[in-house]
This record gives sequence, structure tokens and C-alpha cells, in this order.
Amino acid sequence: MPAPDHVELWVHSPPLAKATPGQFAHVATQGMLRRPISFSRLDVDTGHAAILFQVVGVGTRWLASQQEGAVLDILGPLGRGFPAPDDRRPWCLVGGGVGIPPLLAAASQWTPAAQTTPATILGARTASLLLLEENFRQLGHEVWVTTDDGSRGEKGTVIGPLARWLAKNPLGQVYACGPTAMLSAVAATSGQRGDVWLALEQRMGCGVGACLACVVLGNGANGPSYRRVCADGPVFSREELIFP
Amino acid sequence: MPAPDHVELWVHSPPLAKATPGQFAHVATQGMLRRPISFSRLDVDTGHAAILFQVVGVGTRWLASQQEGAVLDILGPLGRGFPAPDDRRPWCLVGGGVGIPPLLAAASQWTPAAQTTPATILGARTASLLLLEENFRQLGHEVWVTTDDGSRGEKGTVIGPLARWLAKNPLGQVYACGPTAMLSAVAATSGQRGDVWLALEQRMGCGVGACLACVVLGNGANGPSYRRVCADGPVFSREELIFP
Amino acid sequence: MNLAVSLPRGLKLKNPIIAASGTFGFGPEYASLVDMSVLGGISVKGLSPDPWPGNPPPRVWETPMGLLNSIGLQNHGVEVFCQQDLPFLRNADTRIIANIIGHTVDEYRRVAARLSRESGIDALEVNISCPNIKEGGMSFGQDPDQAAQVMSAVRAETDLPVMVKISPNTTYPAMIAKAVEDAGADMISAINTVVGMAIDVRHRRPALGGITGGLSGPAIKPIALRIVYEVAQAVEIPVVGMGGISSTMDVVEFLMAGAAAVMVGTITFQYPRRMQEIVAELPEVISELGFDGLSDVVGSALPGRSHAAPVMVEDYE
Amino acid sequence: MNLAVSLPRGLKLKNPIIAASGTFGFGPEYASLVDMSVLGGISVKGLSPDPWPGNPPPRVWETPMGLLNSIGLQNHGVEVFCQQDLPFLRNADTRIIANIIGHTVDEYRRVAARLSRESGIDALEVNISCPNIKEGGMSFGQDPDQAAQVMSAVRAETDLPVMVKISPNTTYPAMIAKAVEDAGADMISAINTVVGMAIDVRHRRPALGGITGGLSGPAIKPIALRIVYEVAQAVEIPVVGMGGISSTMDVVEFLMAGAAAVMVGTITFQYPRRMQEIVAELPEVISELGFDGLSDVVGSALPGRSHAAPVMVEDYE
Ligand SMILES: Cc1cc2nc3c(=O)[nH]c(=O)nc-3n(C[C@H](O)[C@H](O)[C@H](O)COP(=O)(O)OP(=O)(O)OC[C@H]3O[C@@H](n4cnc5c(N)ncnc54)[C@H](O)[C@@H]3O)c2cc1C
Ligand SMILES: Cc1cc2nc3c(=O)[nH]c(=O)nc-3n(C[C@H](O)[C@H](O)[C@H](O)COP(=O)(O)OP(=O)(O)OC[C@H]3O[C@@H](n4cnc5c(N)ncnc54)[C@H](O)[C@@H]3O)c2cc1C
Ligand SMILES: Cc1cc2nc3c(=O)[nH]c(=O)nc-3n(C[C@H](O)[C@H](O)[C@H](O)COP(=O)(O)O)c2cc1C
Ligand SMILES: Cc1cc2nc3c(=O)[nH]c(=O)nc-3n(C[C@H](O)[C@H](O)[C@H](O)COP(=O)(O)O)c2cc1C
Ligand code: FES
Ligand code: FES
Repeated sequence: MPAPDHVELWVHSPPLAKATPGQFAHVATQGMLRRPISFSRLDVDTGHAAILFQVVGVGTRWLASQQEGAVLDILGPLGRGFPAPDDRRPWCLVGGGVGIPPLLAAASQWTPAAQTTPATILGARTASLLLLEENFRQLGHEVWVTTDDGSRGEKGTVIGPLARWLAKNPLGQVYACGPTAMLSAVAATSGQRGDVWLALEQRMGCGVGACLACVVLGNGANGPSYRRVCADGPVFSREELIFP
Repeated sequence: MPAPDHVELWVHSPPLAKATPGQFAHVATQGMLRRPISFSRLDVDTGHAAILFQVVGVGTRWLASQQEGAVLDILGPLGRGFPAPDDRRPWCLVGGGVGIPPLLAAASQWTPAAQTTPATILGARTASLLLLEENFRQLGHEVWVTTDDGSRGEKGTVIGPLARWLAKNPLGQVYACGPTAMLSAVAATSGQRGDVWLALEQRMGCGVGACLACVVLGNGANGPSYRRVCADGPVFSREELIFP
Repeated sequence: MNLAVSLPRGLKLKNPIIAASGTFGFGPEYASLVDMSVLGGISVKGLSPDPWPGNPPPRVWETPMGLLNSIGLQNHGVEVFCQQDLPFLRNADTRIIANIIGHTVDEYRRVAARLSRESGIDALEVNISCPNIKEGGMSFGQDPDQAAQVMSAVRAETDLPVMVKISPNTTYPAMIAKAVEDAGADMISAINTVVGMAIDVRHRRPALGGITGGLSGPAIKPIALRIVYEVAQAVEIPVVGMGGISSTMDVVEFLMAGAAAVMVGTITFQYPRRMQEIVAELPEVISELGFDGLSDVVGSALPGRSHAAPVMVEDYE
Repeated sequence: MNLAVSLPRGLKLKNPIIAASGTFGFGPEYASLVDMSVLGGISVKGLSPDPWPGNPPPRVWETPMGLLNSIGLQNHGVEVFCQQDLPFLRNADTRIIANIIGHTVDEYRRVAARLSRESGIDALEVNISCPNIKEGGMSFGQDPDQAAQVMSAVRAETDLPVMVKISPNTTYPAMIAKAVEDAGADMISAINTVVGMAIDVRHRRPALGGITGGLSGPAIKPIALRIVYEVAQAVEIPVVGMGGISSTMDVVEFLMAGAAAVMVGTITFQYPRRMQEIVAELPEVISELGFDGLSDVVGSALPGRSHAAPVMVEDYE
């Protein structure tokens, strides 16, 4: 268990293993709707993909109770994942809570820009909920940790370290995933610079773009318009989005 | 398995084991309503009670899938069971399909009248669905068997053997359980004689007399009136009922 | 935590959990399984001036997370109730609500008058989902004028607290609620069952003896919440909410939507002790959600209330 | 077994299984998962004359065996549809039903007129659950006169087969059906979603951005069946039934209640291939129930039909 109430679950499925980091699995549990969960690790060689999730309700509880060997009904990979960074410029990952897992999938696939160390900033409410810190260190990342209560790393949010990193890396690329309030702050902190990619969450119906349930406010061709997290996202560039 | 798709399930519960034959267990499964099932055997010494049921839908399927050691949520014993026979006169049990099990519970508790052999008439659609024949024989009953397709015993219904038994036993007492069509025929065949007891089925809500779901047409103080199978029955005397 | 609820005309409940009419009989049926003194109240099966036979069986049918019933308001009439059932209920340490039904305005009036002569009844609940046989069978609950007429007739006969139970089977339930408020109702109870049906595929016919039936249980909870939420904003009098409650969280949903108390029906058939469990759990659940007391919960999801403030600020979920 | 269905104005379906409007997008979204050519038809997302933005998120919420949605009929308008979506749909080997919406009678008329100029559309489905902004927001589907006005306006613009999709949120749905039949509708589709709501307990507010939403899924099946059963008796034109279908047996229930064809919605979100499975299973299920063909099933549970005859005579169950 990566943290209390968190479960990482591996599935054997060559098509899923080919996902782009930031794409998601739409998992049938019980109840009327599938559950969207990002991939935390992808092993295309063995055809395995992992999802890492927090047990928060009926669907994730059911999923966490599945035994080894169980057959799951998963649609995917769905959505638009993170574009790989321009490998001539430094990049930084910013993750909060259960937004951290998809960043690990990205970190595992992407190569650092020459003469830079990739940076990872991880936030959580409290130390016990902090996910995957060691994994990013093992990949050679420089890791900053923040917790709301100061029980681990810096007290505060990911925005502190991010602002410092951005100041030092004016051409840096940012990849963030976490709660909306955090993404909104990341968007604000990163000012006008390009190459800020944000992975969003929204309640979903179909997961394939058909029902228009999963929208967030974005910039359309003719002014503000709703964008679908499942099909237009979940990863958006900062310019595509409007935060309240 | 007593017959294909039939399951007998023992529960340890001293209060249930004290049931009167003909009373029922109201078993929580899934879905909104409990399932009423009669007791097939009662062992008051060890505090065990058994129910024997056919798997016909979601509830019985769930129940049949329970493993040894499972804890069930059962209300009971509920309803009015069979009155014990007057042991000075012969008696006869008439069972059809899944109406047979509660008669076994009765047969096991009741003593034959002096110088008589209790009679049991069992009917089923076809041989493979015939329940508990051997058990009645082991209790020393004289057993007649009928099947609709003649695949075992007499071809036809229980009414044939019953009519012959009634002709030979003008003071005989009759205890019947089975589908409504069979009970209606038993009532008609037994003419005006008293001591004919019929155990009915009806779709139930509460099982305790509160919701008035489970009614059948009966004779009330002021003419026809609905009687509750769960609380006024499931066992009724023939005079209490009106068959269409 | 004090769970007591004060309602109009001095009606005081120990707690907001009431057994819903038609699902708890007249009390004694469940007495060996449920400790009635733990409940805020019980609403008895609908009472008509004369006995009603009800519909032919089958009278219940399961649907996905729901229950269809076509009991057809079978009851032995108000007279037998007063003689046979009231003595038991007078000794029950809980509030007794008499649910009343009729086919004409006068029938409602007669039942109300008869019950008002008895002690031991704490409130009346007027079920206006019955067909008005004089007006061609449209139910009283589908027309504001007819609903108001029933309420006025009942009001003229009794000083007991009166709640009118509204039907979801109408275009504007809140309009009916407003009409009966104006006609003197002290409270609204909402909702009664939703008209539905099922087909018995094997027998190629409607599954219920009554052809159509009333849908209850968790399936209708969203419909009930919407009506409670709308009615709570349309009237000044308290609303007693119901429809599909099966857990303490469900109760909280109804309270937040504006219900001052709730009734619990169908789930009792499966879990007779669920109401008691809810009464036991409620204080802790309310505290955990950050409320100081029951009355703070009531209406907290209505417009203009503390909407935007989440209970816990979770930066990272 | 031949599953083909013949409907008015020459509308022929391969089989009675149609994807319900709003749950299947414009076709391409599910194309990699569902073989559209296996379906009887698809009804596309509601189309208005100009783009509609829809409601703020969250737009979906789970309820017991149900789904609440407050999409708010977001769509990019009929013009973009004709240019962008129709070319794909013209190549799909299934019947295309265009679902049309409007805030005024004239908006409905405009969409119908625009669509009638295009090839590749096999039928129109008029969704009258939209609020009439001229008449203060009551939905067209709640008033027989307004519903008839919409239908007449559409009829004047098109020779395509037209079905009107009726709302369950009204006292007498069958009365609306009759009114639109008289105004020239070729078919009725029933039902649209049931108004409901949920409370997000943790945030103390309505769960949906649109406050109330439409309830769909198995929870509403009994409500839908009752309306189909009543409408099938009230009108002469065919009824397309829907609401909570998730299995082949559910389809049989709707057919027996009088539906000539059905639409399948919410279950597609969980099991995109369920419609295909139903098409594959239907012949065997119909035969096992003792019917010779699809048309024998339709209406077999209506009054005056073979009611009393059980499918199998089982003396002992
Ligand atoms: C694109 C995407 C990627 C995600 N990746 C992850 C991940 O990697 N790890 C992880 O732990 N969680 C992730 N989530 C959140 C995850 O989907 C929810 O925690 C999960 O659906 C909760 O289901 P439940 O049945 O346990 O909870 P319930 O609260 O019982 O669910 C009820 C309904 O609400 C929906 N829902 C609840 N919470 C959320 C949420 N935060 N976002 C969207 N829908 C929600 C459920 O899907 C369901 O339909 C992701 C969400 C999205 C949209
Ligand atoms: C007093 C009584 C005693 C019974 N004893 C036995 C017994 O000993 N052995 C046995 O095999 N069966 C018995 N039955 C029938 C048994 O209750 C049903 O077979 C069972 O409820 C079916 O449940 P299901 O979920 O598998 O079927 P489903 O068809 O999925 O059930 C749907 C609903 O219909 C009800 N229902 C279905 N069939 C019947 C029926 N025949 N009678 C009443 N309700 C029904 C169920 O309780 C449930 O509410 C008895 C019924 C009654 C009323
Ligand atoms: C079997 C049954 C009988 C009912 N009888 C009555 C009644 O007599 N009077 C009444 O006002 N409501 C009656 N109701 C409606 C309930 O009181 C309640 O309004 C409805 O069931 C919704 O609540 P629930 O989902 O918790 O059951 C009955 C409901 C059921 C299921
Ligand atoms: C997300 C969603 C969007 C819908 N959008 C429309 C629509 O645009 N037009 C329409 O007529 N019905 C719409 N509906 C209603 C469905 O077509 C259908 O009538 C209803 O969902 C009941 O069927 P079901 O229970 O199988 O989903 C929508 C339903 C859902 C769940
Ligand atoms: S979930 Fe259906 S469009 Fe995104
Ligand atoms: S099942 Fe409720 S009265 Fe018999």
C-alpha cells in the first residue's frame, strides 16, 4: 500500500500498457458509471499497466477488494495525455495527492534535458498521504515535498517550491496534476509562460466524449466554451483553460 | 443437492430451530425484499434449522452461493404453522414441488395415529424435480409419487392418489403445500370435510403482517376478505379460503 | 446531541425519524423487532371512514433499487382502528400520526372528525393521493383546488397538527404544497410513491394485481429530494421528507434539502432495525460533518445558505 | 428471426434497438467500441438552431441504480451539425434520428426546416422537455397545447417521419401524447428523464451544477413502463419506449407494454456493447418466451391481449 487507503493495482493488458502518461483507464465497478483513473506506471515490454488510487467511495472500495487474477472491465487508454517535454529545456512535475501517480508514469518515460536534473514537487495534506516520493528520487529527480501541516518537507503548498523553480528556470516546462485549487494556483503562478500542462479531474459519464458530462471552462474559438476532460483532456495547456 | 437447482441450507439458530413446521424464514438477500422460505427440517436439540429451496431468481441464486460459515440475516420463525394432527385419526401429507420441504419438517415431528401408517403424496413436473421422497419413506410413510410427464410414479397430479386416500379415510386429516393450482384442487377434492390445512405462497413485503402485501382471498366475518399469508397463514384451514 | 424536533401546534418529536405510513402497520406488527420508543414517531396505515378492501394480489414487485406496491390502501376503517389499534398505540412511547384517506372531501372530513374525538393521536397526515371518485378519479393531490378543499375540511374538524402528504405524480408539487398551506396545513410531508408498473414477462401481463402501483425505495430518492427542496422554498411551514431513505447519510441529504424531519418506509421491510440504527448514528454523523446540532443541518443546502463552504477544506483529496 | 421494424412514413429499422439521444453523441465518439451497423438506429444529441452552452459542472451524479445529469442540452447548433457531423453519419449503416430542441416554437421550426434540407436524416425526434422561454419557462412537454404547437410547426416544415419525445414530469403524459398525435406526430418516444436532485453532503449543496437534473437508468424503468403502457393505449401511432433498459428482458418488458421499438441510454456509459449484445440475444429470448416473431411480442401485456395465458404451464414451480 503506497499510503493508507491507497492501492496500486496492476493489470495485464498490452493495449493499456501502450498508454501515454496522463491518459486514463475507465473502469467498470458497480453502480451506473465507470471510474476514471490515470495510469501510474506503464510497462509496454511486459504489457502491464498500473493504476494507483485512493479508496474514497463505493467504486474504489470495490476495486480495492479485487483479488489477484480477477478480470476487470476497463475502457482505455482514453483521453489526451501529456505531450513529452522539449528535451532541450528543463522540466518540472508538480503533483498533489492522487494527482501524483500519472506524473510517475511520465517521469519514467521522459528523458531529462541535457545538463539538468528533472524537478518534482509533491504535495499532500499530511505526511502519511504523500505518494511515491521515493520513486521519483530513484529516477534521479530532485524532489521537493510540501505538506499542509508541515508533517513532512516544507509546510505549505506546492506553490512555494514551484515559484522558486520557475524563477530559476525561465524557460522551464511545467506538468501538473492535482486538485483543481492547486492547478488554478499553478496556472496563476506560471504567469504568461507557455508549456504549462495541467491534468484535470471532472465527474464523467461516458469517458469517450459522447455525453458532455465532464466539462470544464475553457477558451473556445469564439470565447469561453466548455471543454470535455475525457476527450479534449484530461491534459490541457494552461492557455486552453479558464480558472474562476 | 436434493434435485437439480435445489439447495438445502442449514443454519445454526436455536430460536429458528423451535419453529412450528409450516412457519417460514424471511431471509435478507439483496434487492429490496426478503425471501420467504419454509423450514424443511428442525433440530431443536442442536439448535439447527434447514431451508430447502429452488434457485429461481436473484435472491435464491445469491443464497445458494453462500459458503459454509456465512452469517445470514433471517427474520423468523414467522407466520402460523401447521396445527399438529389429531393423533386419533389418520393423516396425509400432500406436497408439490418446493411445497414438499415444510411437510418433511412436519412428518419428522408428528406421530402416526395408532394402527395407521401416515401417507405422503408427492408430485412434481418430472422425476428429477421430485424432492425428498426417500426421506418420507425413511420415516415409515407410505409414499405415492406422481409426475406430470409420468417419468416417475403415476402419470398425473397428486389429486389421483389423494382422492383414493380420502375415499378410504373418511375421517382423514389433510396437510397440503404446493402451487396454488394444486391447493385449489386439493380443496375441491376434499369436499366438505374438516381438517384440511393448506400452506400458501404469496409475494411478500414485510413478512410480519404490517404491509398487507401478501394477501389471498378468504372468508371474513362479513363476507369475502383478504387474509395475510405472512401473519394469518401461511397455513390456513380450507374453510378460511376462497379459491377462484 | 439533542435530536428533538419541535413542530407546529406543539408537536414534539424525540428525534426526526418517523416510520412511514403503510410500512409499519399499526405498530404491534413490528413490536417484537423494533423498539418503538426509540423512534420520533410512527405514521399508521391510511385510514378511511369505512373499510377498504384494496387491490387483488400480487401487490408487491421488486424493481431496480425500488419496490412497486399496489396495496390499494386496504384498511379496516377508522372505527375499528379506534377500538382495536388505538389502545395499543396509546401505550407506545412515541408520537402517533394517523394517516387519513378518502374518496370524497366528506370522507376525509369524517375520518378527521372521528379521530379528533380520541386521545392518543398526536397529529394527522392527510394522504391526498387517493382518487377523487366524484371528480372522475383524478387524485386530490394532482390539483391545487381539490387539495385545498380537503385540507379546509379537515382543518374545520380538528385542532390537531395536520400535515398534508403530497404526491410526486403531478407537474408542480410545490404548487399543491402552497395551496394546502394556504388552506391551513401545519406541515407538508413529501413524497408519496411514484406511479409505475412492471411486466411479468413469463405471464405476459402487468406484474401487479392493480396493474400500476406506487414506486418507493432508494430508486425514488432523487425525485423525493428535488420535491422536498422545492417545497421547502415554496412554503413557510415545516416539511417532513421521505422517499428512498435507507441510511443516515440519506437522512442528512433530506435535512440539508430542507426537511425538518423524515419518514422511513420501504427499507424497514428488509431491515426492520434500520430506523433505530439511524437514530443511534445521527448525532455522530452530524458532528463529523461539522454541525453543532440538528437544526443547523436543516436547509443547509438551500439557496442562500452556506453553500460554498465545504465541510472540510481538503487541498489534496 | 427477422427483427426488422416498420414504422410510419417508410421508416424501417433493422431491429428495434436504437441508441438514445444524448448518450451516444453524434456517432463517432463510440465508433471504435460499438459497431453502429448492428443497431436499429441512433438518435443524436439534441440540436438547437444556435449553439447552447449547457449547465456548469458537475453535470452527472450517481444515485441508487440511477444517474442524474444536468448537461443542459449543450450542443453546437444545427448548422455545425450539418457541416461537421452529418458527413460521418451519412456513411453509417444505420438509421439516423435527429433530436431537436428549442426555447420557442419558432426555434423548433427552424431546426426542423434546416434538417429537412439535408440528406442522411431518417427521422426527427422532437424533444419537448425544454423550457418555453416565452411562456415563463414551463416546458413544452408539460402542456398539451404547447406540445401540439411545436408539433404543428415541425410538421409544416418536414415530410420526414417525426416522433415526439414526451416528458414524465407532468400529470398526464398520455394527454400530451394524444395532443401531438392530433397535431401530426408519426410516433411517440417515451420517456425523457425524470426531474430529480442529489445533495453533496460534504459540500452542503446540490450535487449538480444545474441544481436539479434528469434521472435516468434502471431506477426509472417502472415509471417509463407505466407511461409507455398508458400511451400505447391512448394513441394509434407507434410508441418507441425507453427508460432504464439494461438487458434483453428489459426490452421485452417495454415491447410487451406496447413499444414497437426501444431506445437504450444510460447503460451504454457502463457497457458500450450492451446494445449489440441485446440485438444478438433478442431472437432467442423471444423464441424461448413462446413467440413466433417480434411483432407478436409488441403489446402482448396490454389489456385485452393474451394476458391470462402463462408462457409455460408449470404445475409445480
Ligand atoms: C481523468 C481522471 C483521472 C483520475 N485519476 C485518479 C488517480 O490516478 N488516482 C485516484 O485515486 N483518483 C483518480 N481520479 C479520481 C477518481 O476517479 C475518483 O476518486 C473515483 O472515481 C471515486 O470513485 P468512488 O466510487 O470510490 O467514489 P464515489 O464518491 O462513490 O463516486 C461517485 C461518483 O463520483 C465520481 N467521482 C468521485 N470522485 C471523483 C473525482 N475526484 N473525479 C472525478 N469523478 C469522481 C465517481 O467516478 C462516481 O461516478 C481521477 C479522476 C479523473 C477524472
Ligand atoms: C410462505 C412461503 C414459503 C416458501 N417456501 C419455499 C420453500 O420452502 N422452498 C422454495 O424453494 N421456495 C419457497 N417459497 C418461494 C420462495 O419465496 C421464492 O422462490 C423466492 O422468494 C424467489 O426469490 P428469487 O429472488 O430467487 O426470485 P425472483 O423471482 O427474482 O424474486 C423476485 C421477488 O418475487 C418474490 N417471489 C418470487 N417467487 C415467489 C413465490 N413463489 N412466492 C412468493 N414470492 C415469490 C421474491 O420473494 C422476490 O420478492 C416460499 C414462499 C412463501 C411465500
Ligand atoms: C407497501 C406500502 C404501503 C403504503 N401505504 C401508504 C398509506 O397507506 N398511506 C400513505 O400516505 N403512504 C403509504 N405509502 C407510502 C409511504 O408512506 C412513503 O411515502 C413511500 O413509500 C416513500 O418512502 P420510502 O421510499 O421510504 O418507502 C406506502 C408505501 C408502501 C411501500
Ligand atoms: C447524459 C444524458 C444526456 C441526454 N441528452 C438528451 C438529449 O439531448 N435529448 C433527449 O431527448 N434526451 C436526452 N437524454 C435522455 C435520454 O435520451 C433518455 O430519454 C433517458 O436517459 C432515459 O433512458 P435511459 O434510462 O436508458 O438512459 C439524455 C440522457 C442522459 C443520461
Ligand atoms: S464523460 Fe462523456 S463527454 Fe466526457
Ligand atoms: S408481507 Fe407484509 S403483511 Fe404479509
